Amino acid sequence: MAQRIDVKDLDIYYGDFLAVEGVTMTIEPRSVTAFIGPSGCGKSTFLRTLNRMHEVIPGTRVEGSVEMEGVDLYGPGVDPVAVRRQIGMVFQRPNPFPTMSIEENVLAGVKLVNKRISKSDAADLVESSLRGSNLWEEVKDRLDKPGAGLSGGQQQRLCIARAIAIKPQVLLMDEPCSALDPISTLAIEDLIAELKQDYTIVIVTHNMQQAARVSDRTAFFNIAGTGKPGKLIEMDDTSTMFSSPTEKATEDYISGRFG
Amino acid sequence: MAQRIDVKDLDIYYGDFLAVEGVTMTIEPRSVTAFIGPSGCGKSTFLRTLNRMHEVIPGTRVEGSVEMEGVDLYGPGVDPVAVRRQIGMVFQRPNPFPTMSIEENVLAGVKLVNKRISKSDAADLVESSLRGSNLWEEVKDRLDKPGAGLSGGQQQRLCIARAIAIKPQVLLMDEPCSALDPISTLAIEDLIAELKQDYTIVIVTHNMQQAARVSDRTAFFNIAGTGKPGKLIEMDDTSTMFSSPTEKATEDYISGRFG
Amino acid sequence: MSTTAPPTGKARSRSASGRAGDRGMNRIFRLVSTWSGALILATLAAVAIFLVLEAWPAISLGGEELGEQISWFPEDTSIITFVGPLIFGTLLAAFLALILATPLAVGVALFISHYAPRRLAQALGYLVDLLAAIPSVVYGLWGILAFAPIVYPVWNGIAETLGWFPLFEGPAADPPRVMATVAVVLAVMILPIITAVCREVFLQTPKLHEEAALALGATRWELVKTAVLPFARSGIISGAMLGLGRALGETMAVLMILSPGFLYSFAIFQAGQQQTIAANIAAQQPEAPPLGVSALIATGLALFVITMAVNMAARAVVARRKDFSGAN
Amino acid sequence: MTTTPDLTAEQRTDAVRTALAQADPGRHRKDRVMTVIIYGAFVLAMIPLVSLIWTVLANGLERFDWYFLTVSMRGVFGGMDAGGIYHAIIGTVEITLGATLISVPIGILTAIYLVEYGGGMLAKWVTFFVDVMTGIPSIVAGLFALSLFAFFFGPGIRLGIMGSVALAVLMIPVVVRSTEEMLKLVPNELREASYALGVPKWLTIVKVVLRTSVAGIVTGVMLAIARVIGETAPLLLTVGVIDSINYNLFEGRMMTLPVYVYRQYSQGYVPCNDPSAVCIEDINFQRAWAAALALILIVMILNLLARLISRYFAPKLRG
Amino acid sequence: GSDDPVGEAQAADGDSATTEMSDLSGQLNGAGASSQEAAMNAWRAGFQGENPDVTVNYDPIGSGGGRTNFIEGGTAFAGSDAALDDEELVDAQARCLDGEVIELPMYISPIAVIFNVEGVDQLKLDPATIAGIFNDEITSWDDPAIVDQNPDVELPSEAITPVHRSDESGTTENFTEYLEAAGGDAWPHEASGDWPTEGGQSAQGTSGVVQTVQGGSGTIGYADASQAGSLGTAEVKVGEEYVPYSPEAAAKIVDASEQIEGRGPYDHALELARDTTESGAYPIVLVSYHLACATYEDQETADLVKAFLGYVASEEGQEISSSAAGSAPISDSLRADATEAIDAISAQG
Ligand SMILES: Nc1ncnc2c1ncn2[C@@H]1O[C@H](COP(=O)(O)OP(=O)(O)OP(=O)(O)O)[C@@H](O)[C@H]1O
Ligand SMILES: Nc1ncnc2c1ncn2[C@@H]1O[C@H](COP(=O)(O)OP(=O)(O)OP(=O)(O)O)[C@@H](O)[C@H]1O
Ligand SMILES: [Mg+2]
Ligand SMILES: [Mg+2]
Repeated sequence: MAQRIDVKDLDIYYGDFLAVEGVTMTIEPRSVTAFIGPSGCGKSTFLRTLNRMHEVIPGTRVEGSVEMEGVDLYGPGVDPVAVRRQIGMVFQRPNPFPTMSIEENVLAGVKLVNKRISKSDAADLVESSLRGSNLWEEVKDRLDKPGAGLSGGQQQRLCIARAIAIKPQVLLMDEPCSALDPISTLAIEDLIAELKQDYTIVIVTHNMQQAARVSDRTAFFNIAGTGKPGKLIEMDDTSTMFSSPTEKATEDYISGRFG
Repeated sequence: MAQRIDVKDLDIYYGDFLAVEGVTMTIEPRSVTAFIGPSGCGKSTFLRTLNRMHEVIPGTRVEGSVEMEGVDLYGPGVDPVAVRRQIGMVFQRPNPFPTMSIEENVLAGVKLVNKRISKSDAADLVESSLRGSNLWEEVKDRLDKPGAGLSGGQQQRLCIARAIAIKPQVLLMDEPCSALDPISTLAIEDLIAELKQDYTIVIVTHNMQQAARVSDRTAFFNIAGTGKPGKLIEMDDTSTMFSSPTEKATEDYISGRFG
Repeated sequence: MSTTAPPTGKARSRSASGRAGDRGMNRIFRLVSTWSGALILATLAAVAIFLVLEAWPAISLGGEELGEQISWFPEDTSIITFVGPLIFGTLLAAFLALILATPLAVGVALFISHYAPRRLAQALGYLVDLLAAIPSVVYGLWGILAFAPIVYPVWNGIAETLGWFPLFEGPAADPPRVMATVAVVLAVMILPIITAVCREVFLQTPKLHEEAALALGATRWELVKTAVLPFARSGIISGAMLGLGRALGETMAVLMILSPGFLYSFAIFQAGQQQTIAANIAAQQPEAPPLGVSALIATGLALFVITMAVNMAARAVVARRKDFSGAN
Repeated sequence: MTTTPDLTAEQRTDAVRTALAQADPGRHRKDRVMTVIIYGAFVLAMIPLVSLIWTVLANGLERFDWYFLTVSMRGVFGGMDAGGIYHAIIGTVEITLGATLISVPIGILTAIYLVEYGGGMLAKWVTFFVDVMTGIPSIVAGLFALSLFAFFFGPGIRLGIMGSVALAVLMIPVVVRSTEEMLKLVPNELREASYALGVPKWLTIVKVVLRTSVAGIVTGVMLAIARVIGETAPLLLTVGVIDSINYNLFEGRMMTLPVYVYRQYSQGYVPCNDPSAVCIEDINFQRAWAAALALILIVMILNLLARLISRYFAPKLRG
Repeated sequence: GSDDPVGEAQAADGDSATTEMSDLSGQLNGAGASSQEAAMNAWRAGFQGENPDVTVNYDPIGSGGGRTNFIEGGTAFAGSDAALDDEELVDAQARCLDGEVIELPMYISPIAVIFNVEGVDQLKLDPATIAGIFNDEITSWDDPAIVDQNPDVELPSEAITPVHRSDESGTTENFTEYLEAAGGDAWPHEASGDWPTEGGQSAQGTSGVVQTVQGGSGTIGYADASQAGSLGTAEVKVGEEYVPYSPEAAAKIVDASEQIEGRGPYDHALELARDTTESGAYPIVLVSYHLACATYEDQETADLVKAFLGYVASEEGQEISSSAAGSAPISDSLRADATEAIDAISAQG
């Protein structure tokens, strides 16, 4: 249920603007990989190329390859829609569908493929997904209430439930806690620790402590200045990165002495 | 240029809902006071009663007293508009006026109330305010460009410049860094350290490290559960609060073991 | 800046109360805008009172008397039976137009917001806004001089093949000055209006939700179905209502195109079957005796009430699922 | 997807490859079908609209020249190859302007009341009745203005300003509605920023809220104008018909373009019995089309103007 | 902008002597029948050409509206396709400061029976057939009733689509009066300004009817002859002969008609002899009146009305309307009556 991703020499463009340059990295299955780096260095941009969400913005393109278990995601015969079903995504701001109930939100992705899912299967899936995202106990009595009525942290966990309901291989998270209070953040962090049993997880975060707490490996991105492309500076085991990074820039950033 | 605020037995209501109950505290001049506490405990609500911004929301009211140098801000004959000119405010999300240039934004507090100000006075005020918010060097060549064109951190500093341009006694900040990246956050924190020479500063933050870094005194608010009023649990020197808080709840919250 | 704050609170609080001038302006501004709102109520009340007063003679008099004094007033009927077919015709025209225009408008709006290349989309946006502002008399002119002359074979074809269906009962009238033609022209007229509203709403679909759908592996159509359309539901309804409102009240286009009749008839390909309230007022008002004008205004009152009811119904529909609306 | 962990690398690759290939042809077919339908809807909708513009252009351009725009119809009759729409342009512009001057202040102030002050019962009623007002049929508005003025100035009165009043009744709700939407779009943060600077509420409204939303408001007003500028029925009733130039909104009849179009259309063909004189049989239709073209052009210019103005005032986000 | 679209040349074309003489100025407002619109345009143009400082306005709002406006004092004169009825006459006298009301049949226009049948450009019809067609009794063009009268014409076996006016109008009133008077049993309805039967094709205004007839096939309608355009027009049986419409033929029936008695010295309301058998008279005519007062409150209005109606009744006036609107010039005897009435117009006290 979890797959490895290999990125080779990836350049990412917005139109003519080279936003991220020459990234090569391997993302291990059943582990949490954190991306850190200053704002604008291309963390989100890079993350979004991993499930071809990048393409949604007109005029964008990539060079290089992103392989999942040896299959190039950008190769011929690969359907971006299918890619996104294999590689799920959770966004910075919780975004449950406002017109749907909690239950419908969880099933939103499943219903796209399997319209005629039986009632009991659906109920099982809702329960397992919500349990998986540690939300079941809080919402089991109000599954038919609008998802937008939950608190921010609950909404974010609902989005995670929605993402794992379609049983992806990989889960990408772009600053999933930055809009949440500390308690909700803690809940999400705990959840991530559980989810990595089953999924390959990639998380972007601004919060160094968070990266240190949740991730197994950490990648540090940096940017030389506005208009310059972002680059992967260094990637290593999290403990190594935070105790003895190879690069000076990494150390500066982690210790808050940056800039 | 800085004044002391004494709050006595303050209850704050949204309509019938008691949001904050029985707060008594003293805010010292020329110091930074930080408010911490879980989401929904009423930090913002309480902060906004300090300059009567609370009243902007219909149906709200307070009981108790907020005194600035002995004058009850809620007493008869006190004009809320005048209160707000004495006690400035900076918000969570940077909110420069989108129709105005950088310069006009800084002067907004002066110009919007129909005050006439000579060209050279205006230029001086713009420069001193922008210097005061550490933004002068970055924007001095493009004062006539739209304020919304700046980066997030710059916009927030522009908002601070705008707030200090009307020379308030007190500056209230509601999570001023939560929408910013670490580098911009650092810049704002530095700025706060400078500003406290001249102003009484109150800052709400979710980030414990930030509270520890910037504040002289810290107040911890807590809430017993949804629908219950928020309360001030404990207030003390920041070093004391973070090393040996009196209350168990404070310790739990600060150490992240909350809930 | 010269106003340094006074050192003590006492002095300051005095200066604060000295700002009574601002309070004065605040008050004046608030009152002026409140009065404006009240003025609208007054205007509307005036219109309503005027309508009722002017319509009263016709409403209060018996049908016999009306029939005697007004040549076109059907004999042995009351004002109710007179206005009935007109209401029927008005609703028929408006709903046919709405049924034709709404799906098309949603399609066009989707095309502009989610399918067309961006450049083209912007140009099309301008075009649609422009078309929404074309005066109805021009649509009437086009309808009668350009559209009606060519549409007979189509109506005839439909009437011959689908004539068993009451709506399409033949024989199709030639020239086709019939309800079907009117409905198409009205649909063409309200299409840009509905499109403009829908497009705005579609464009406002939060990126957040669109990306959520895409990240779940939605195709473009599924994206539209899960994120865009549910979000835009109330917008589509209000756009349709705006169009319906215009179709209900449209005078000139109907006046110029339709061969009127006063029947409860669904036959939209036959001439002389239906008439709309607004067109009837415009047609009969010039020659009408005072009591006739009064009867016409009574029908205007009915139109007013219909539009009001439609508006309220639409509001109710929008409000019912407010919890689930995307507006928060 | 079920992959057992103890698969070889090739097996995993194959599994992934099949998973990533177009998994569900049914969904893709549906997607394509919907794409075709939506393109089709667009094309279908464009046919009549393009035909409309084409018809107006084709029929209107013939007579549409400087002479036509700058003369009135005074002294023109029968099939004479003469006459223009200057008087109608003047009438349309002045009457619409009058309506705008009446409805815009009321409309904007009401919207301000609803968004910035409202909340009570009055606001509920106003909101509701503004909706109701959008439903006033235009001809009823005309009848209303007619009897209002007849009440004060006696019967038979025909003034340009009466038309303005009738149009204003139609315009006000549109202005209120669009302004309301625009004011609601102004983020509360800006209001709070202004209050926090010690700016009184009314100045906040005038200098921050209105200033920020002025682009949208202008667009809304322009669209409201475009909406009423083509009204025919109420003007026919209230303003009368004239073929000379009248600049005075407060005295005498005026001509407007939509009425002109309708009157020309109504007059139909001209009998050309006298072979010696210049006589164009369908002159009235020619004039109707050319005037319709002029009307569309005016509406178009207003639209463009609205866009320019709103671009000029729009909040600037880039340096 | 220019208020002189026709240019100097046209003004000079007219009688330059009158141009110099005119010292009239002001604005004269009238309203009423739209049937007169084309003629009125011509009269106003001609009159304004001679009196450059005068503006005459005419709102073609319809006869009923015109009469109402006139009675209420909103306009100085009115055009109406029907004479005032008794009740209105009383009100009108009050409006004329208890003076005399002037009603002059200044616009006499034949109503043509127009048709659009492929391959047919001549049609002879007797009143009963016309009535049968418009009463939906005769429904096919090859109906024996039509074929018998038109032995030389090849009539298709196509359905007849009669087209009538959808709005209340003087044209309809005159047409149905004719059908009632001449159609006999074939026309069971009463004469009325409003079409008496339900359903069928109808259209707003004369031009609407003309267009509808033109736009369909197998259509037949009635319309002010001046707007018939290129459509075929039927010859109507009067006595023993078929008479095509013409202004002269229309004028004949007016001369053959009698004035209604007892309505005041200047009231020339007519009782048209629809069922005339006089040779060469065309019986389906529309007579449209000008309504004015013998006494006005102020001198200016009185002068303007007097001058304008004088122009309309003059030979020149009748000629210009005849060429612009295809109406029949009034006879000299009628002009004499009219002149007498117009001369009586004056201001109060
Ligand atoms: N839609 C877009 N079009 C053009 N350029 C873009 C777009 N989105 C991002 N960029 C640019 O790409 C670069 C990388 O942006 P990105 O959002 O990936 O950074 P980030 O590391 O995620 O920053 P943050 O920490 O603020 O989220 C930036 O220079 C940004 O300006
Ligand atoms: N406008 C309002 N109307 C009614 N209740 C409100 C309003 N704003 C806040 N509240 C309630 O008042 C309480 C305190 O809210 P407040 O925003 O002050 O909390 P906070 O400590 O600032 O939280 P956060 O850390 O999320 O900003 C909460 O229960 C909240 O639901
Ligand atoms: Mg990012
Ligand atoms: Mg807060």
